[in-house]
Amino acid sequence: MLPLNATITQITEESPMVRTFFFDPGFEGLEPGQFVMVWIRGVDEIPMGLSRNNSITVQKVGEATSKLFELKEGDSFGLRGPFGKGFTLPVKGEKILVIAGGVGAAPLSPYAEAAFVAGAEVHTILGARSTGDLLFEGRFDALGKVSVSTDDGSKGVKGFVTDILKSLDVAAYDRIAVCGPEIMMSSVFRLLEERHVLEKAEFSLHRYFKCGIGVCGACCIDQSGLRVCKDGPVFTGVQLIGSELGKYSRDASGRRVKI
Amino acid sequence: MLPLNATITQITEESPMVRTFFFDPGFEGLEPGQFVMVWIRGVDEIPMGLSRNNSITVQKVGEATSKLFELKEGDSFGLRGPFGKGFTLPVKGEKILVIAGGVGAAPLSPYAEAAFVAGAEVHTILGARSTGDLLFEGRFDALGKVSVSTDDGSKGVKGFVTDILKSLDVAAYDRIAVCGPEIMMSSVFRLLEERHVLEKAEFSLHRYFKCGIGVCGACCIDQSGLRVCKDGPVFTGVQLIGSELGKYSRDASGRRVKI
Amino acid sequence: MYTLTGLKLKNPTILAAGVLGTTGASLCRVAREGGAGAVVTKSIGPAPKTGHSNPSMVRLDCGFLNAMGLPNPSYPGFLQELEFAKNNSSVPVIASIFGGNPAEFAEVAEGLLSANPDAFELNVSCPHAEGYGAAVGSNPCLVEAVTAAVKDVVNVPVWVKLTPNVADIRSIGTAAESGGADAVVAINTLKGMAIDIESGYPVLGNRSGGLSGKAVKPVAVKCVYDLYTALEIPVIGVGGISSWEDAVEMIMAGAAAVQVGSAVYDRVDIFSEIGAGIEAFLERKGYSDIKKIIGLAHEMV
Amino acid sequence: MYTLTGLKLKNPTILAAGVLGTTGASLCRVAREGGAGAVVTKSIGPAPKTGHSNPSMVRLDCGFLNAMGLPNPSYPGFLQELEFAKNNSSVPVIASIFGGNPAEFAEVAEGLLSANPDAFELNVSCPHAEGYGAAVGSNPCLVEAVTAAVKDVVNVPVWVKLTPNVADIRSIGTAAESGGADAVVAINTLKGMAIDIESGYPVLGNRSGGLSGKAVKPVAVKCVYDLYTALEIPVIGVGGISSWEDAVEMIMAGAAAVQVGSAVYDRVDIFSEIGAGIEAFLERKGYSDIKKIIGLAHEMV
Ligand SMILES: Cc1cc2nc3c(=O)[nH]c(=O)nc-3n(C[C@H](O)[C@H](O)[C@H](O)COP(=O)(O)OP(=O)(O)OC[C@H]3O[C@@H](n4cnc5c(N)ncnc54)[C@H](O)[C@@H]3O)c2cc1C
Ligand SMILES: Cc1cc2nc3c(=O)[nH]c(=O)nc-3n(C[C@H](O)[C@H](O)[C@H](O)COP(=O)(O)OP(=O)(O)OC[C@H]3O[C@@H](n4cnc5c(N)ncnc54)[C@H](O)[C@@H]3O)c2cc1C
Ligand SMILES: Cc1cc2nc3c(=O)[nH]c(=O)nc-3n(C[C@H](O)[C@H](O)[C@H](O)COP(=O)(O)O)c2cc1C
Ligand SMILES: Cc1cc2nc3c(=O)[nH]c(=O)nc-3n(C[C@H](O)[C@H](O)[C@H](O)COP(=O)(O)O)c2cc1C
Ligand code: FES
Ligand code: FES
Repeated sequence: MLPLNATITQITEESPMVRTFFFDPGFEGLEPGQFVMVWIRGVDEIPMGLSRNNSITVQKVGEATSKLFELKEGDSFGLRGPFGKGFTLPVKGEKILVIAGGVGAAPLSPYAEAAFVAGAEVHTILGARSTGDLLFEGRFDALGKVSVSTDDGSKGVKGFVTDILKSLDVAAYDRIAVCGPEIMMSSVFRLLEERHVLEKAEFSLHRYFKCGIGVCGACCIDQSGLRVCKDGPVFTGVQLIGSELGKYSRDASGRRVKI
Repeated sequence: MLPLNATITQITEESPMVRTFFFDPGFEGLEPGQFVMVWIRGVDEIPMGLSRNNSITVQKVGEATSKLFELKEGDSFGLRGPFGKGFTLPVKGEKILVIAGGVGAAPLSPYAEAAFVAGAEVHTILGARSTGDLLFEGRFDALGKVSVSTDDGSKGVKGFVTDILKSLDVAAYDRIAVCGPEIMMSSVFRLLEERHVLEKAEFSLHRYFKCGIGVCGACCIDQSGLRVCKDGPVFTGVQLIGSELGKYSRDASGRRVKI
Repeated sequence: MYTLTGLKLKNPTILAAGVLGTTGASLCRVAREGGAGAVVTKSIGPAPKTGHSNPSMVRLDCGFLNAMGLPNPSYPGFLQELEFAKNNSSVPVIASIFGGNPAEFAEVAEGLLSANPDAFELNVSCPHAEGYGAAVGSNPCLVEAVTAAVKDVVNVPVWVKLTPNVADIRSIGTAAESGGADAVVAINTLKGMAIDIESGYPVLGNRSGGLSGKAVKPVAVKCVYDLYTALEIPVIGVGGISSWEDAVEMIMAGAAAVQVGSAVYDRVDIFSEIGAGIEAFLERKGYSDIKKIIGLAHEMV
Repeated sequence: MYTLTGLKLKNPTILAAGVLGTTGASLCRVAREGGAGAVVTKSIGPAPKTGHSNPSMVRLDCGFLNAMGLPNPSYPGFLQELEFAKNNSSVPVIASIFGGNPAEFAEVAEGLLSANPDAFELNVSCPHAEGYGAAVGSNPCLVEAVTAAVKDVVNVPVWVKLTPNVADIRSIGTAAESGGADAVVAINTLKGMAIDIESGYPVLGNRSGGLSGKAVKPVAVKCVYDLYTALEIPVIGVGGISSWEDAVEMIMAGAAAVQVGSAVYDRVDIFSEIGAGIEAFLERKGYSDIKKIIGLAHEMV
């Protein structure tokens, strides 16, 4: 489908470099973890996880995100989606561990909320560079226990989410959902692999997207050839065994780039 | 839609020049009076009224109908439809008059049957050149009274259907459905016009069809510009007041040809 | 009121050639009931033609395929239809004509002049009539000559209808403009074909034909967009328009008006619907005039 | 087993160029899970290209519009992907290549030879890459020269992929044949465009692009039909195939095999499905061999 016109209804500054854009119309029947293609007209179209059924939460990193940051309430952008496969929802009584690093908290927040509504017990590990960068701490707090790590130690454990994870009994959780910078995700992956719990873990990957709908092949990962945009972005740990995760990704030309 | 493949399951010789071709698959939810486009591959595609939800009844007149007559059970033709607007069904207790001339009986027979099933009282005037040409007399007989006319007097009234019609009290009928050669239909039309009952009469017209789906305009009638293939083939008497009926039609090139 | 090559249209939607245009009465109906701002006749030629054998038009999953084969009663035979249309419709009536060479085009145009068509549309683009249509329309020199020949004998606007079955439609549009065309119309149908797999027979009586309807809209939008950059004269957009959104898209690509053909399949009053939709869109977006959006896409960079 | 220009295919369905063909692993997946009889890589050129900015592909009501802009890591960058595909897939792997002139084509082909592609497919047909693709492919002389240049440096079959954006595709097909092509592939995408009416912006980052999917099938069938009459070498049909019925239609038009692109949107294993459907059709109709239906429509008169 062609991009729909989405009007910005509200902009929330989450941290100096991260803003949430609420838009109208929102989506119905969202699978938490799904993404949209956000078209900043005249500039670029980029993938963004949905942080709610009517919001995206964006870190300013380059041209398109900077242009997005120039938009005001009442402005609009184009929106295609939601696309891809989200996280698997727990059932009542299950215990889940949510591991979010940086803007990785964006797609995980609606997931944690949906899990809570489904009657699961939610424990979140939330990591960021510094206190001010912790994303959606309040939203996660409202759902259950939150363990915080910051690189600079300004809040919670000084270090990485893995430093918290190491000390947990991962066997106690029914599901583990992970999203964050790739370095972080691959550390988590290795740790969960060592503990033999990959089959209950899910990871949301980022790759360069062109079509976003599973046709062009730009986002395929090795060795499976799975498409991040359509077969993912959420993959089970088992799907990622022996994969390129943490090793390399491909740029817009298809060239391999070391992580 | 593209023509579907219809297999001839049975061929019935109705008279030397008229045969009924039963085909499979038949149609569901047919409106009696609707037509199909019958594609005799490699030859031509021609309109035919449906004489049942799985049969057409064809008079051999030219190239395509002759080729059709060469086909045997097990052979197949292409079929698009059903198309167009059929006759209006009566409701329980209504009295209807069916006026059928020649192969005009083909689309009228399922109509009379449906009317009968709906609980209407059916009176049929069936005309043909000669006894042997009377089409579906048995089907109409099973539904109610049948008045027969033949040009040569070999059965029933010697003369035309109008000779029977003249003697009837048309005011006694709730609906009148007419199909037959255009000369006959226009005589009936004039008679019903004189008796001021055109608003309860319906006529099924024949014109040269190309697309059969209301786009090309080949079948439009004067002065209304109505399309016989889509707005018809069944029109109310009122729709035909002041029309070209009985005066002229247009050939494949769009040239007017006197009736 | 909306002006196009001097013609006054009540809205920028026009019935496309060859669709419900065989009879004067039908053209009037499309104007009256359908709400079209103007109507174009079936393409008329120098001699009567019955056209290709049936099937001559089928509906596909996406769009329609047709090979009518330019059936027409010739210009003498069509005069009475054109007169009827002129006398009984309150909108401009454009005569679509075709021929195999400049002289034939001029002959047909002159032959129809007595019925006072409001404009002529030259069909140099039908993809399925040997020696006519696209056979003429893919040759820039011939297009220029045909256009000039008709311009020579008539005093009303001349539109030239282009085929998309060329490597670069701009060169053909430019040829029409050089020949004196008052507008170009793009596009006629795309060469296409369907085969009945049960029998192996091509479905159309003519074996192949022209694709129209939804399937061709992106191709038409691109052609209009390209022509808009290359020409000074107005471009009339046609191909796959079946909603006001489609019409607005075509206008933003550069169309000064739109024609609608296949979509009469859905409803004859599609013209009113599109006209009203465009009006409502302009109002909602605060555009004072349709001119504000003609070619708008070219400015958005 | 099915033989096409000497290549052995387990079924006559082939992954089309530029679709799921960026990585070796992805090509292997389409062969393994998807059931394709052969796979064609993304088109590879002489230098790395990131392609056009996004949106680079959108789905339409009918079909898809894309302007990827030939993104590719260049032939040195692609070697490891091609090697992976060759080593890990059990089906023929065809390298699609492009360049701006014969020398560049030859350079890219030679540069990939060490990975032993089973054939080369020359992309002289991409409609949205300036100086490449259709810019080459609408010029018969250039097509012949490009084909000959690649034939000179490789010993494997060379297929030439044609654009439908020409007045007569047969002349380009003939040029490819004269240049020594072992097969032609028809069609690449049709020039097309979509505009976002809310903003007036063309939707694609490149403004315009190429139409594929259901919308183009009738155009592709017609091109294949025409090429079959004009050429001695096999024609490989591509464009809008998303079911076994579509594939049979294309084969009856004259295709010796089919490629499938956009329809992977629906499911990656569309190839198995089409392959099985063709088999079942041949069986039901009592055709001993697929060869019996290749070009069948030409015989039905
Ligand atoms: C499934 C998915 C979900 C994402 N969710 C979020 C989110 O919720 N919040 C958030 O802030 N970011 C998210 N991202 C990352 C976001 O897409 C990039 O930050 C954004 O594209 C940067 O665009 P830019 O023009 O500002 O940067 P540029 O200057 O163009 O590039 C900076 C980097 O951004 C990435 N990038 C650029 N274009 C694309 C593209 N088309 N596809 C993928 N990556 C690209 C590349 O890694 C590139 O090196 C997500 C990415 C993916 C794949
Ligand atoms: C709505 C409708 C329903 C019909 N129902 C029946 C029916 O139930 N039984 C029946 O026997 N006949 C029916 N006809 C008439 C039938 O279509 C013609 O007899 C048939 O087309 C003759 O084809 P031909 O090739 O044998 O004759 P040709 O030699 O081609 O022509 C003989 C005459 O048949 C008519 N005809 C030919 N082609 C067409 C066409 N494409 N569209 C309309 N008329 C054409 C013309 O009047 C022509 O002069 C119907 C016609 C219409 C319009
Ligand atoms: C049944 C039919 C007949 C047509 N006949 C003509 C014609 O006579 N002259 C002409 O210039 N175009 C003719 N066309 C082309 C249309 O005018 C129009 O250019 C094309 O169908 C694309 O528009 P659409 O998608 O709205 O139908 C015909 C199209 C159809 C579908
Ligand atoms: C996303 C996308 C990328 C494409 N890239 C290429 C390419 O690199 N080289 C090429 O020759 N064709 C390319 N094509 C064209 C396809 O190979 C194919 O010819 C066309 O899409 C029609 O087939 P389809 O309708 O099955 O998709 C691409 C098509 C799509 C949709
Ligand atoms: S971005 Fe095109 S397949 Fe994923
Ligand atoms: S036959 Fe084409 S409109 Fe009726």
